[in-house]
Amino acid sequence: MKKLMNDSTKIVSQFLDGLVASHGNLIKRLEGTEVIVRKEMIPNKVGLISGGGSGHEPAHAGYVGTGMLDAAIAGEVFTSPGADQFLAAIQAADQGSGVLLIIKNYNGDVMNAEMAMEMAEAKGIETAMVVVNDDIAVDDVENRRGIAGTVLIHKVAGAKAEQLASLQEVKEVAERAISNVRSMSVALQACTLPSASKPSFSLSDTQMEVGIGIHGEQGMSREDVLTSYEIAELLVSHIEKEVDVTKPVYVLVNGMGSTPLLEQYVFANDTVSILKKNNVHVEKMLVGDYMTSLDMAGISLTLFAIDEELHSLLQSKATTIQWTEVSQ
Amino acid sequence: MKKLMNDSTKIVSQFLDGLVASHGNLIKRLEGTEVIVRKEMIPNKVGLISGGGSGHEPAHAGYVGTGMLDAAIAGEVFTSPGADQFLAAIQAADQGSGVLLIIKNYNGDVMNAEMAMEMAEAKGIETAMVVVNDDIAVDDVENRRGIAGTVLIHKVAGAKAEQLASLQEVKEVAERAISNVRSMSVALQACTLPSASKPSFSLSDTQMEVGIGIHGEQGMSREDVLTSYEIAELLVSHIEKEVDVTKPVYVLVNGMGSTPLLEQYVFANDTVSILKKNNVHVEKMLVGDYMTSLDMAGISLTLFAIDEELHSLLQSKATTIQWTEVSQ
Amino acid sequence: MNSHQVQQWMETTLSLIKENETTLSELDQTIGDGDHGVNMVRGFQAVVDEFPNWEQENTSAVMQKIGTTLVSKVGGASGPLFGTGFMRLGAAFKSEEGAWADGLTKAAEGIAQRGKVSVGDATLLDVWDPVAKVVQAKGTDWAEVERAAQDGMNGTKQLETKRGRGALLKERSIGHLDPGAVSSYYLFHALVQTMTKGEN
Amino acid sequence: MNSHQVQQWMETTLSLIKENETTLSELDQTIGDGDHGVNMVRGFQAVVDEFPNWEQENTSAVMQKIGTTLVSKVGGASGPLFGTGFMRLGAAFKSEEGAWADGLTKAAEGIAQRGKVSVGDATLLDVWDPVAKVVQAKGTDWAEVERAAQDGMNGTKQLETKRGRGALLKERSIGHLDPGAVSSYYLFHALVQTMTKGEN
Ligand SMILES: Nc1ncnc2c1ncn2[C@@H]1O[C@H](COP(=O)(O)OP(=O)(O)O)[C@@H](O)[C@H]1O
Ligand SMILES: Nc1ncnc2c1ncn2[C@@H]1O[C@H](COP(=O)(O)OP(=O)(O)O)[C@@H](O)[C@H]1O
Ligand SMILES: [Mg+2]
Ligand SMILES: [Mg+2]
Ligand SMILES: [Mg+2]
Ligand SMILES: [Mg+2]
Repeated sequence: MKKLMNDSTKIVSQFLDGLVASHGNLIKRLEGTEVIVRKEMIPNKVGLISGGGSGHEPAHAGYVGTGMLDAAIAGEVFTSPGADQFLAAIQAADQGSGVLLIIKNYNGDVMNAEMAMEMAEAKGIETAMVVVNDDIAVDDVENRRGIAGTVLIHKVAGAKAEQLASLQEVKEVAERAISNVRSMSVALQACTLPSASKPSFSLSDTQMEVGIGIHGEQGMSREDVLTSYEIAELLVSHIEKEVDVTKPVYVLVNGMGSTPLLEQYVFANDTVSILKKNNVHVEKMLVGDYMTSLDMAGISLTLFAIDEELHSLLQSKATTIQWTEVSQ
Repeated sequence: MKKLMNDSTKIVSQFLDGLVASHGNLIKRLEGTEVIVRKEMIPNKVGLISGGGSGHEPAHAGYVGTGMLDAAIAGEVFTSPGADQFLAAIQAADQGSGVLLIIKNYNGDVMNAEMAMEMAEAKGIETAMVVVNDDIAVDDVENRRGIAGTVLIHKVAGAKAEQLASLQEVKEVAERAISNVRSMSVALQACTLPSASKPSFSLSDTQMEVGIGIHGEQGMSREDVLTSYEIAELLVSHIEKEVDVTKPVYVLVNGMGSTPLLEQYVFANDTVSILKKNNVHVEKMLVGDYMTSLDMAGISLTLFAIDEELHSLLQSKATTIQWTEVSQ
Repeated sequence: MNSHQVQQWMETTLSLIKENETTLSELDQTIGDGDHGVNMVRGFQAVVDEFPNWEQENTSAVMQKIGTTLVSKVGGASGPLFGTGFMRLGAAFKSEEGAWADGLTKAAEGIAQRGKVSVGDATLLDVWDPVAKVVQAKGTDWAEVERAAQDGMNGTKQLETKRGRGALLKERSIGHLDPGAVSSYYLFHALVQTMTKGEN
Repeated sequence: MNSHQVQQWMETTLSLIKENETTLSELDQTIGDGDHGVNMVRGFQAVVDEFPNWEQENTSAVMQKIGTTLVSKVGGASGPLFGTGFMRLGAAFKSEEGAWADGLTKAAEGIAQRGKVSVGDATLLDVWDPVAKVVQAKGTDWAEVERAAQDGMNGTKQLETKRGRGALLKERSIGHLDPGAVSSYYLFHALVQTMTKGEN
């Protein structure tokens, strides 16, 4: 498999250097780590960090900046960073009012984050953690993964922290958001790890994988490929069951890496039609590559039922590499 | 080949509907056409339009908005829109001070645009055209194609028009920009048209196509695949010959569609190192999918030698779907 | 030629192009971007679909409407060129006298101008131009038209493409038929069939 | 066990894991994300590379340093788990008395806690736990340790994965060895080799 790279063991580090070379006004790299830190810190603001394995770009470093994250940790591709990396990020993000970790529900991320929190508490830094588990493809709730919906949690928590809310308040709003956000995905083509010679699994020219995660791991079931409209129907029907769609919703259509925008907006159009037919009030559509899975082809759909506070937090200004203003 | 779509003959139209459903505050679709128009018009501003075949998303509709384009025409995938579509866009973009067409150098685009200009002049609308030909892979200058550098021309001309400059002034600044912008690309994997069952050409697992265009047409030569750093060296060495690199440069690293940001920033990092080694002053790096070629894997590199006015035009605020602020 | 014959001509052209849509696109994939078949079918389908609306029109007007329809619907490089061809033909058919010779000549000139192209550049002009020349020289000798169109088309195989997307391939373009020349051949082949119907 | 033996243990583990890197990753590709081989090599390579810096340290301290190194360098789910295992072992080795039985038992407990996992969930605990139990029951009978580790590893083939990425596959996970159980087997196999060197 061909990749634009030099060495699969250095790809993450060289990515981070390129990111800093391109956006040095916004972010910097914490020396000797794989941690990207916001350049401008705000005294007494709650620090917000997120991260995990790489391969999901622009997540998570693309969301570091005003109104979102203070630091992001980039592990090896699809591998949770070690606890010492989480600790370094916690220390860098601490602005005097404690640090909230926004963690996707993977065993590795949770365990490494927990170890880091224990180390940070020993150093006198107050920490708290929220675990995002928006992927309804997994029916065992405890094992539900965090996928694209995580970005919306970054936004909401980031906006709240920017208002100088307390650690407890930021944590609460993040948890309220988490309980209102649900996602599900479909893959048309698997991704290939930089260190691998073949895709993580193989799909024939007539198959799709439903309920795929963001790590090339297989999904719920393999089925005959459907049209965009039918896939939208399938995903909406599952997600609608778990989100309070009597409230207005934000919709996030997320490309998995190699799905052209041409296709993503066709799917967005189908989704909006179906939701309107079902009398769901769509407050805002977000479309694009927000949380990818290397070069996987496919899409995830996220519905986020909002209340007034969540809405205003979503709308507030953010300046990061990927997320600028929603009000576009 | 699997695509997230419903019908290859309706993909462009459904894409445009999805775009409007998602960004209705910024843009609208001109009824009965494939033209996207900026919602807010400014009396006496020069109108700016661009467009061509689809398959290059976010180009061109993604650049409609404050400080960039007033209208974009979306032809069938990789097919120049008919002259009547160009005419509709000219009429919609006319705000009383004439319309500038920013056209990429393809026979179809140029001929259809010229026919439309003749029709518009007959209706009393003043028009002018600039032709972008930044792709140095073609050594016969007359046949040089317009590729990713076109986006920088949109930005510069858009900012100038926003200052209420005259049609002649906007045209002149666009031409000055065109003469200072040069690009070249490499593909690792060809793209597949929505109506086709196989990729436009096939590359083995050890080959790359150098000097590829943005339409799945083959490039200058096929070569053994190189590392990111070596590809950066190759492209920089060609482009440097044609750009005045004693001036500061804007660098655009453009993903061709299915190249992960992880790889794009590795390449950006290599490019910046090489340019610094060559004592080139890099004013700004832009990295991302600016002008794609469906699901092609690969990259294009653009160098843009700037002067003071061009720099301030590039930096001025723009609000479009894709381009928000450079100052990120 | 009356407008009913024009309709027959267009229908025959459409069915030839539809039958060979894949071939045209594949030829275009070799030297261009692979859409020529789709473009031509879209354009001529639109023309055939529009015919019921043109019942009251004379030959000249119908040809001009074909031209503008092709310009709108084909798009690409071939749209304005085929379109220009038909608009010029339509203008010539305002007078019956020498309409074919005059119209085809003006059409070929128009294509050359619009495309900034010369004979021998391996484009559709290499079919339109010899057809115009033979009608200019020998009148509407349909067997000669057929031969000129066919030879013109086949000739593009030996030529290096100088205009359009194929031009980027330079020598690599030699050995391939030009797609626009092939579709132009179908157009004239359909014309010959229409005009010689029932003759033998 | 002295710190020189610990070093031998780690070197043997590293070479086993390196030899089987692809196998480990392929097992992980079947039920997880395909990085287990790379993760383990990265971690144990770092441990082996660090050894020169630990020359002054006693067995207990070395084991704890192995633990923290694995936590930093392996990452993933396996990093904190192997790391916890070694940190607990290291703590037990502060006293010589019953260090293996005590240390392995605490290690297995630590893994179960950290991973919120039980025996029979088809994870690396299904190797660590039986090894701890057999040493607890019979002391450091290395042949028994080898057998317990091997049986534990092979047992994961019949089990449905309940924790970690494999858990998402449910019944589809049955019939595959758990990658973390396999790498844990290599770890204990290397231990047995180290401790029985020159015995026969
Ligand atoms: N400048 C030109 N002058 C004359 N004919 C041209 C020119 N450019 C392209 N063509 C013709 O158009 C054909 C390609 O048409 P088509 O594939 O429909 O458009 P596009 O090249 O825009 O994809 C070529 O085979 C050639 O015959
Ligand atoms: N919660 C858990 N408890 C115990 N072991 C686990 C748990 N989660 C994963 N594992 C072990 O970790 C192994 C996978 O490790 P690795 O591939 O390195 O990490 P990751 O799953 O993060 O990619 C599994 O095979 C399993 O043995
Ligand atoms: Mg992993
Ligand atoms: Mg085309
Ligand atoms: Mg073509
Ligand atoms: Mg794994």
